[in-house]
Amino acid sequence: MSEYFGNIKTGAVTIATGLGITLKHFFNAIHRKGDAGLDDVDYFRQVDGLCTLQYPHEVIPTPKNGRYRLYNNIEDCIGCGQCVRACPISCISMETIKVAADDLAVCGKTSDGQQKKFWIPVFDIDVAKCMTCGMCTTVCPTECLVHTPVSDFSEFDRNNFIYHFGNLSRLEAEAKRRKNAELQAKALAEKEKKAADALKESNGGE
Amino acid sequence: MQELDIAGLGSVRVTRKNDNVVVIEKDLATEQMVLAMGPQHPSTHGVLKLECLTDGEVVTEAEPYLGYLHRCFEKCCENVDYPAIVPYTDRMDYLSGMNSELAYALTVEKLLDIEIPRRVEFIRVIVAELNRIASHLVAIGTYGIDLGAFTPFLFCFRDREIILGLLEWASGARMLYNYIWIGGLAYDVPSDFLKRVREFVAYFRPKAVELSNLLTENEIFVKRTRGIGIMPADVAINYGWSGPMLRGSGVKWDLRRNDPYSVYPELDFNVPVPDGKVSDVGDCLSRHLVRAWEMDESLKIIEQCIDKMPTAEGFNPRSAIPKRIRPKAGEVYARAENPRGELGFYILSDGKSTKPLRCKARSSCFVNLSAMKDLSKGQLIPDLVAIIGSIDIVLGEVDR
Amino acid sequence: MGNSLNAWSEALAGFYFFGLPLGLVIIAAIPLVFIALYSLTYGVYGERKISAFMQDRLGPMEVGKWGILQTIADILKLLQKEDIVPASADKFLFVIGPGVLFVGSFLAFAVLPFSSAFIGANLNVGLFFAIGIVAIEVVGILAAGWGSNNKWSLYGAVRSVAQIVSYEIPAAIALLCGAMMAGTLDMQQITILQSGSWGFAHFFLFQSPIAWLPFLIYFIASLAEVNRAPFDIPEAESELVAGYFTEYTGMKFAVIFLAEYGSMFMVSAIITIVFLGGWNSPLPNLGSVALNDWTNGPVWGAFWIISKGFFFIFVQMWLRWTLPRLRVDQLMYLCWKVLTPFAFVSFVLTAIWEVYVP
Amino acid sequence: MEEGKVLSQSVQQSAAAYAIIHEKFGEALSAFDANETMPFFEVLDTSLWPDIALLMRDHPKLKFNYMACLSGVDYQAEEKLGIVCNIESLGFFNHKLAVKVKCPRDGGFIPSVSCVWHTANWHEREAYDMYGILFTDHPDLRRILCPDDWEGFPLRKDYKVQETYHGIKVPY
Repeated sequence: MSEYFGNIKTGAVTIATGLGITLKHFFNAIHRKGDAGLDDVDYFRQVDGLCTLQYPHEVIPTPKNGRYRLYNNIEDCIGCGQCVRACPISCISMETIKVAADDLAVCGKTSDGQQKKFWIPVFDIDVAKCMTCGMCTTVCPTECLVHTPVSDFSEFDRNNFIYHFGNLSRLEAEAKRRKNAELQAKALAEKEKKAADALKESNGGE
Repeated sequence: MQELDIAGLGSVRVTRKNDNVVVIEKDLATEQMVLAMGPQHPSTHGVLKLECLTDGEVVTEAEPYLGYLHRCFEKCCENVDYPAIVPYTDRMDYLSGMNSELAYALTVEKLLDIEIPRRVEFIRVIVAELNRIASHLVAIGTYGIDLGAFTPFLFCFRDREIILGLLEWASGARMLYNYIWIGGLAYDVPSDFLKRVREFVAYFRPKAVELSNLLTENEIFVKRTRGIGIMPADVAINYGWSGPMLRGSGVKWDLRRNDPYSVYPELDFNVPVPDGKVSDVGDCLSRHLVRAWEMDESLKIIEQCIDKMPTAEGFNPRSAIPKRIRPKAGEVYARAENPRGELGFYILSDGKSTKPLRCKARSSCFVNLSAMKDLSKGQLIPDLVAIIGSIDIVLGEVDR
Repeated sequence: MGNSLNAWSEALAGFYFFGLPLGLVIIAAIPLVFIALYSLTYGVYGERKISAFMQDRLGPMEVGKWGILQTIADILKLLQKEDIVPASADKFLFVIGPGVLFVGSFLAFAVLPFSSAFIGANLNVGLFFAIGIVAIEVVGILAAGWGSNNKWSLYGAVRSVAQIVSYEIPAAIALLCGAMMAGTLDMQQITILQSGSWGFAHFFLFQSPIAWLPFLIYFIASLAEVNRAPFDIPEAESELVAGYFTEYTGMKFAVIFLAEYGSMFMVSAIITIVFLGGWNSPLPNLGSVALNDWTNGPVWGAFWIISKGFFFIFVQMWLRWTLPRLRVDQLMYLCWKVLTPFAFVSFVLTAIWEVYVP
Repeated sequence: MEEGKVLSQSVQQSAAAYAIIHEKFGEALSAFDANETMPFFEVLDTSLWPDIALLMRDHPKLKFNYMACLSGVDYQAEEKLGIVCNIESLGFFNHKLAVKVKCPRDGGFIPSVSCVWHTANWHEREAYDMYGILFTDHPDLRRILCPDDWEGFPLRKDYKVQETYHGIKVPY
């Protein structure tokens, strides 16, 4: 019999404490907790209250070193392709064109003075596939591929997820390719001529 | 009384009262209903299908079906080199990414036999314990929802949000970090990160007490979980249970204490085991209590790590990371104490390539779930939900 | 203000339309429409906001200033949602289920006195009618559960039948204690007996020392009857997905939702009438400051009963967002082993109190 | 066992455990490989594997009552499939040991130990699902992770992904 009443008593007591807690929260609902980020010094001095943020109007605090959407500072990119090989899910696609000898000056140097040897007409990152693991940013020699703390970049059309960082328009790229092709043809022609002369000399020499 | 088989009536019992009164009795044909607690069900914590044979409310037999979230972790590991596997380990048990990374990093470091700077070890322990608290908060919160109490879930997620903010501040990402690399860390923690973590510990202690008042000590919650799904200690060991499940059955076994790794031997924390006073040993309530007690232990560990943390000048988190990871031919099995149990990695390398020949992940939830078939015999459906909640499975790790 | 209202309702009562007492129908309809609309909007919006504040979150803020128009948004959403009837469902039962459920829960409003002038049907067995009519809901739930041909809703329906039927007994006995104190079953009469210059002191809850027990028992039993709070087992979201109304969409779902909030208010109204003096104002007359007289009268009466009703709705919501859910057999244990014996004890004690103490 | 190398304490314990098993089963076991990361021995006569398992679990001085992990492995060089079981004594002695059991690539059988350790039940089903190793007298040997009618065994080195599965193109 005592267990029967004990049951009812503990039931009532624990339900009362539970109700007390929720009522305390109910009456505490007049305060709203601020939207300071974790990297803010007085994050824990904010008042305890409603802690939800209204997302589109109020921004969710992300720290400065947040690793989210990729950004490639194309001027510093030397087109080495390390990131393309390092990416586990191969969501980076890149095309490079060799810089012709006389264009070196035009092509310019990277910010730390390294001479760039490739034009990069196409440098696409498929942000839908990218899982921001950061493998590419660590292998990048000139550290031009960096994470930005932008974490909400939804689109209506799936193709907008492919970000283009290439700095050559299609026409310029065509021009560069044609020029390279000519240079190669010329170099080939010279080599054959030289080989033919060398052949002639050796015949002549005997 | 005779047993006859009359055409059209099936087996009947015929008794002759007197010459013109004959009583024919026939059993009501009842058959068990197959109920698919299917891959899409609010309380299976993910895509798990439990096909139950039910007789009214009582479940006579429940057969778990897996594989709905199978992403071929082991096949991917064989095509990717060692450092690139780290992001995959996060995605196995996505509620405790840091712990899974720690387990994988330990295994490969054991294979490579390299020395890790002490500060890296301490930072790893802090972020792993923070992640353990966050994972236990999800476990406790969803267990409340399974039994109908919605408010504790939101209190848990409010506090978990702070931990995710801390980990985002340290590693740059909220849940899937790729932060613990083989031989070191991706980045050092920001300057006043440790001060903020200490403030968090002070903030979280009263909140944990409030949570236990609201949920764990609630009489209805105790009534719904005490004495249900009892698993004796030796059967638990035979089933390969580990972590809070094993400790819930009364076995004092914690890998951080019994098979120490990283800097855990230097830290003192006790391994909470239920003693049968508040809950029967081995039932759902004791598993839940072990998780709640473990959160307090993790807070203690974090505080000790902050005190013992070596200074940061001249510290490069990537100092001990080998340029080219090409381990010698051999194999290794090492493991770490994940919030859900023992996560072990068996890695076989042939010494020639930078890719593992075989990388098997021994997942804790996969093994904990294997006992579901025996645990669920003869339980009511609401109890089945309570048992699944107490096993606290994450289907990412079960199906790999 | 009071008498003009009476004159107006006399005129309306006299209005006959081709021999049909249309006026009376309108009088009866006014509280229904008012309550249904009001309790639904307050119920849905209130539930969301109250649960939000209890859980440290903001609740609906998008639609309207503080999310005020959220209920209208819900109704519009439910209106334009496709009304799916599962292919293998038992069409007739599936369609009739919500109807019976809605009718069952709103019929009891006919006998509830909303103010001295406003009562739908002044039956002298009002309380008996209110208790009895609620049982129709069970038929509606069973029809809905069986009709949607879904194993989970069958579970939900069977469970809710067991729950509602078994909880009617402690509820009825607890209400009988109130009726015993009043000596009549007529709701209007019960309320009138509880009016007096001392305000709340006249309420039955404070009239007899044991009255708090039937009050508590009836409140708990009424929770179970409307499938609320710790007893929401039929539509236990985490086990049975949504119980008997899993397969319902669109307007049928809105009707079931409306029925639930309607019966929530109806149950709170009954408990205020029987134990807390219906439309009498709780404020006492302090000498010259005659608060009681100032705050009484037909329109004040409506305000008082609705505000008391909303207070009990708040308590129901408060319980829902704090407590986990009972299991079916624990539910039965609570009903038969705890509530019913205590109901009998309170019944006997109230009888002793009524007979021996004038 | 090379005596030259100083063995760490845990490896010595495993060696001691191996010695007890070796006494009983002698030639059915291969030599004890005392490497640092995972000391193991191999069961040459695979039909004796359940008896060895039973001995390891019940022998008073061994008490290997906890099977941590059973992983299937594809030894392509030796044309063999095999399983590696990491077994441990939990609560009694803290020694752990690894056991390897191999079987020919196609049509090979390994006797099941799910009657000795229940955890082996699902691990063996996974090994069958991924490698096609058939376990004799296993309670219900069927695929656990892949769909039941999946062709081929995914983790084998020479595994080719099937083109379509029920009309759905598999390689993306």
